[in-house]
Amino acid sequence: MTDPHGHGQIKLQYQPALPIPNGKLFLWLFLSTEIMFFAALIGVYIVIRFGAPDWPGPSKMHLVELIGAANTLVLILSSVTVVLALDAAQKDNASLARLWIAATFLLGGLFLGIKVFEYKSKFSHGIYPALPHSRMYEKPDVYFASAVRERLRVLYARIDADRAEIASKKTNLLAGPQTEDVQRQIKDLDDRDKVLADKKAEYEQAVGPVAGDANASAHALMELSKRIYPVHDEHEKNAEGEAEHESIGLNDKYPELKLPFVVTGGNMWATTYFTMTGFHALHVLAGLVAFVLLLFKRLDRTRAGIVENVGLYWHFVDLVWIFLFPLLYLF
Amino acid sequence: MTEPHDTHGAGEHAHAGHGTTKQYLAVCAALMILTFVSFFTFRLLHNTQVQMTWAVMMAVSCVKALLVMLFFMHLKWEASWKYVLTIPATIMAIFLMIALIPDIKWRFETIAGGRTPSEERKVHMGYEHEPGTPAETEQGGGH
Amino acid sequence: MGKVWSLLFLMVPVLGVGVFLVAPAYGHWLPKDVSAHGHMIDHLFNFILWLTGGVFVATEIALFWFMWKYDAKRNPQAAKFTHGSHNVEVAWTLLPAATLLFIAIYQMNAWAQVKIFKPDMPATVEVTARQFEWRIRYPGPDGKFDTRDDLFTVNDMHLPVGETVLIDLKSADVLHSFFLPHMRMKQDAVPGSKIPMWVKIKEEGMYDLVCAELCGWGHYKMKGRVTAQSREDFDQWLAQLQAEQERTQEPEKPEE
Amino acid sequence: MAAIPHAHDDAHAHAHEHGREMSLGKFLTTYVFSFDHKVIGLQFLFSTLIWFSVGGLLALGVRWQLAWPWTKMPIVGDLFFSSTGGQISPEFYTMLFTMHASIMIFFVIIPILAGAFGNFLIPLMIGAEDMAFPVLNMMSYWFMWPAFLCMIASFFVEGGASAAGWTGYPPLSSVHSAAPASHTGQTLWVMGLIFVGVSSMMGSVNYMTTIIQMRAPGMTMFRMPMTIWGMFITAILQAFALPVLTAALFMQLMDRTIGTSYFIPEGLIVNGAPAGSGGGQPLLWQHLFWFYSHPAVYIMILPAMGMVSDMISTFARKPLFGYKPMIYSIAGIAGLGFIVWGHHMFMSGMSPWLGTTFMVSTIMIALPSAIKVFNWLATIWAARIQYTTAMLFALSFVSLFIIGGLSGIFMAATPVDIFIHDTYFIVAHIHYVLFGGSAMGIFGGIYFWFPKMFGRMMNEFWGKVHFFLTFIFFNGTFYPMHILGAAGFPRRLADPYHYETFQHLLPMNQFITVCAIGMGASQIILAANMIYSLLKGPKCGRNPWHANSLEWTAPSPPGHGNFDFQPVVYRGPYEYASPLVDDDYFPQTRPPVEGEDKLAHH
Repeated sequence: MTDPHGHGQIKLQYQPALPIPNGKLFLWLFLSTEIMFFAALIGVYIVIRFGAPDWPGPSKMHLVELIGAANTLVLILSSVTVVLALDAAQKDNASLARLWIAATFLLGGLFLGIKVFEYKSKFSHGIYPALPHSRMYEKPDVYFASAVRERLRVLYARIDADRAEIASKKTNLLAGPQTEDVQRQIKDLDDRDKVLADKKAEYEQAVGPVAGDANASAHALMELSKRIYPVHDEHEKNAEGEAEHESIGLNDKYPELKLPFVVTGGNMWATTYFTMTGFHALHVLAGLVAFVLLLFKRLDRTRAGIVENVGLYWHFVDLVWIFLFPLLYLF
Repeated sequence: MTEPHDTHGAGEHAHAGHGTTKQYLAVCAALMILTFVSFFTFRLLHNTQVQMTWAVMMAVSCVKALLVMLFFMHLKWEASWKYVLTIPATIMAIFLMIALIPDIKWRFETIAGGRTPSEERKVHMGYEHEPGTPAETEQGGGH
Repeated sequence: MGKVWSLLFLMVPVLGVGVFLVAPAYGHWLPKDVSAHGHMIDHLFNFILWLTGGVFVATEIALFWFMWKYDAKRNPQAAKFTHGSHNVEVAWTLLPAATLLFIAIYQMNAWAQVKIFKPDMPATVEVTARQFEWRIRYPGPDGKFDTRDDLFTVNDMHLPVGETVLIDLKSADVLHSFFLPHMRMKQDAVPGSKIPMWVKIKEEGMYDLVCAELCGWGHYKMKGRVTAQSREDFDQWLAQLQAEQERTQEPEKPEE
Repeated sequence: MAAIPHAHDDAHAHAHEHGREMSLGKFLTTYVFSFDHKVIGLQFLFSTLIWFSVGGLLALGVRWQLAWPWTKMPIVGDLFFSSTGGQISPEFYTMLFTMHASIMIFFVIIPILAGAFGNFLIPLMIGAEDMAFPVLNMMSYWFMWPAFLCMIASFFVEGGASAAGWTGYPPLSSVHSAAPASHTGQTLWVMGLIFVGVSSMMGSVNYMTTIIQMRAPGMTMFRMPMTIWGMFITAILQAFALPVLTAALFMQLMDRTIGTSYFIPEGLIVNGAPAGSGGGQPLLWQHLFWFYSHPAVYIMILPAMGMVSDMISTFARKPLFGYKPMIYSIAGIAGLGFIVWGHHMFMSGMSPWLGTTFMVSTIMIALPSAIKVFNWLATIWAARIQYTTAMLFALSFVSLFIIGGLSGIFMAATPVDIFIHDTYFIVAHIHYVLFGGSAMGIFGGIYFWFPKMFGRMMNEFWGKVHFFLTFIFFNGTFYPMHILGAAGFPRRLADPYHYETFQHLLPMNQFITVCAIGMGASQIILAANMIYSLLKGPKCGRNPWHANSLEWTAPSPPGHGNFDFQPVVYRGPYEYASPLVDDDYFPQTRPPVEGEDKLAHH
């Protein structure tokens, strides 16, 4: 450190207890705190997961185990590249080290990319960390029923508004001179009106009267939910084979419907899933930032310490994922 | 940029405290195989022997974590300080998770009052008929 | 000045013990115990009080005496150059350790009696705490909860004396705590769970039911009342409650 | 090797004074965004002392309501409650005690011990020029500021500041409709605590690295002063416990903002409205919270214990009795501290079997504390006590900590806890430990190290007046609370006299409030003394107390880089009254004398 006061300052000597640089010690201590952070998250997950009366399996939540496994492989590969970068830096091969760091950065980016893809597929099915964004309800109760009714009301109101607009356009056209062009336009409008009317009828038929019935029983509402978003008990799936995966719900058939549905334990599943993978992804992101900073430096032997520290951090991120993958995807 | 450090023997063999590229690749291969082991355990056994798959997967994860720590994080080659830093952290982390587990037991025994979780859920579904719900508490003292 | 300061420190044990001697005479003490198990808790309280009181007086007097005697101004002797004594350390480690272990084991039975060994009987009453009142439910003539003839009151709990009663505690919203100072009972009410409590009241009377866990702005006014009465009076009160309820309440929806 | 300076060597003391004219940029880097551990320590000191006064005023508000319920509250009543004739609202009362505890714990005691004294003393006492990571150190202070701002802002948002108790138990704290203050105020409270956590985490990792790696030659682990041991073990506690609280706080933040329900159980109806999607467990928060907050109690006392050990040994002019057992008992407290958190939850609805387990571990944690008290007493036995203000505060620490420690045994006893849980007995206990213990240690530390911090002595006479009044009023305030607790007087009630059972306790509460006001007023003496001595106090040399440890060999105040010579350590820090030397002290840096190795214990 420079001395701003200008008078000579002696360089003090120390007697370190451990034969490692301060930076590396700091990193290990920091990782200890990180371990406790993730231990708390995983501990909470375990309590909630095994304390829950019901817990949806991965397939119910559109979680593809294969993608998770692929992501694990990506992270493992990135761990190898970063350790090779360190190797190169220690051998003073700066350009090779930079190459490996770049590879690590790309692999980390790929991991995040896959994560984003997974998140998007959850969102597209209406699975968000929690209500009110999430369209999942815990049980087929009055709140679920009213949410369905509210959603249908909005949908129908939109269709009705569109049809009213079409009707007023048609009235305008009928009032004017009936040229061939106008005739064709009126026919067009009629067709569109018919499509909309058919669609509404189709929705009404598909959803059925249950949604409109204030006194619907829990059982009927559960059946409705299954029509909207088919869920299978693990045992059912076992008995009837994997084919059940393919069954299509209303939300899949008509993506514009976005109707609420019931998955017991679904919201707690989503909460823990998004929290744990989210905090992990933040750590990945922090690692990527560190890699970018490294790429601007000449990674020769003098900087091997920095590469080692960033690498240690990155391995820790890998380590966390090694536990998250089975806990979230395979439990 | 010049290469001032070339004289320091850049091409020398790896540090005594580090593995060789070959070792790293072998560890990488082992990690990948282990990943597939847990994946196929899930695919083949999860529907019939749930507890078994959980045990297998946790064991596999621990082995993987150990491999990463030993080889990638170079703990295999470090001096004995590694024990001072890693063992307390590991013990504390495991202890925290274990310490939270009685909560699960508590929930099953006391909340559910001996009922199975699915029976408990039925009680919740009929919740509207218990006191403290909006229908019955209009005259309540809350503001 | 050393004398002044030592005397100031002497005031701590003197007044400290004095306060504890005088306070009970003015009623500033444990409220009257009316439960069958309360004597165990009071005994433990007094036992620990005497034990810690002894340690308190001994250590504080030692502190005073050393301060008084070893004042640099008045004490020509050089300080004793010692870094400690192994034997003394071992002695004052083992002695408190044994005492503490004794305290730990000595109290286990009382805890088990009050909180662990739940009597095998149906609940007499169910209490549901909510912001900011106690909703009390009796099973009615059929002896079962969740049926049409359940009896409800608010903040007014009646219990028979001379017999063990089982109380189920629930909460509808946030945490509350069911605190009966005269019966040495306290239990947090946790939403989403039903927690059993049991008590045998010895004396008739009216007692305060206090909420002892912060439950919001109205925490202070969440006051209930427990009326302990003989079995006959209790049954009569229940019958009266039932009659009132049938007259005023519309019939409840049948259970699913 | 540089020469070892004499104790009263004033020649170097002013060598490091800064130039008179200073540009703005230089001013900023020297006093505001400084990397120097001493400046950061003083920044922590002054920030926390300001918060101390805020927290104290909040406490006086609580006391006013308890002594004269529903009467016109001075100042506050006129400002905010003129429509009700100055009578405060119960919401406001709830907020008062919540913010009092939150501020005192998270913004005063923890940062003043670890942040102020830790920062200032660690490098000086181990012979380092600065912390291992000065930039990180600066950030750890500046991360306190978002927390400060969150807390200040929370007083002005709609609904007021957090009012869910400093423990923030859900569902009260995580459901918006549960209380008026459960809106923005509670969110800001959670965010503030997250920032404090990040700050402490940075600090703790930095302290550990510094203490492990940057000790002067000869300064072995078992030659470190107790203050450093206290700080070191505190840093370890923070590193392991704090991340758990941070995780829990993030979960509560998510419960509050994006609608998750980690701590909100199924089917909750609050104020007639369903809350969250349910499925969580309220007790989970309590487990996670106390997993941090019980060790936090030790985070709040271990450094003070270390500082008090140093002061007692210095002014008793006698080696600390049982140095190693003292260290082992600190370590024992820290280790046991992780497995006793359940004693806060005996009544929480946790399994009573678990209660028994936690009871045993809790009772056993009294053991290391007892060992420490005996050792302090043995240190002043056959000593030559100098009654300085710092010594008086240190001795009062011992005297009051005995009470705080012994009253803990009542709570650890599960059956007794049934009665005294959530009564004023708990309030008495926590204040005897945190005020009678930590705060007295802090006051002592201020009087003791003030000369080193600013190069000027504090006024001893007014220091003793301050001590006398604080000691009297402190006991007057908190000792009767034991009696209140024995009478079952519950805490956190805006109007306990609502219950017939507690009506006769009103006069005693009025007595307590009068003492509390006296105690608060006495602190003005401290503030005045500090400000006056800062400007006009007599200049002091390097070692005004004739103490042994390393910081007293540096100039007062120490310049940049702390030491103007290379410190080398030859012995432990408590060699007072050694027969080997003529002085009654024997600094750690003085070269060995003949026959020392025969006498050496460490």
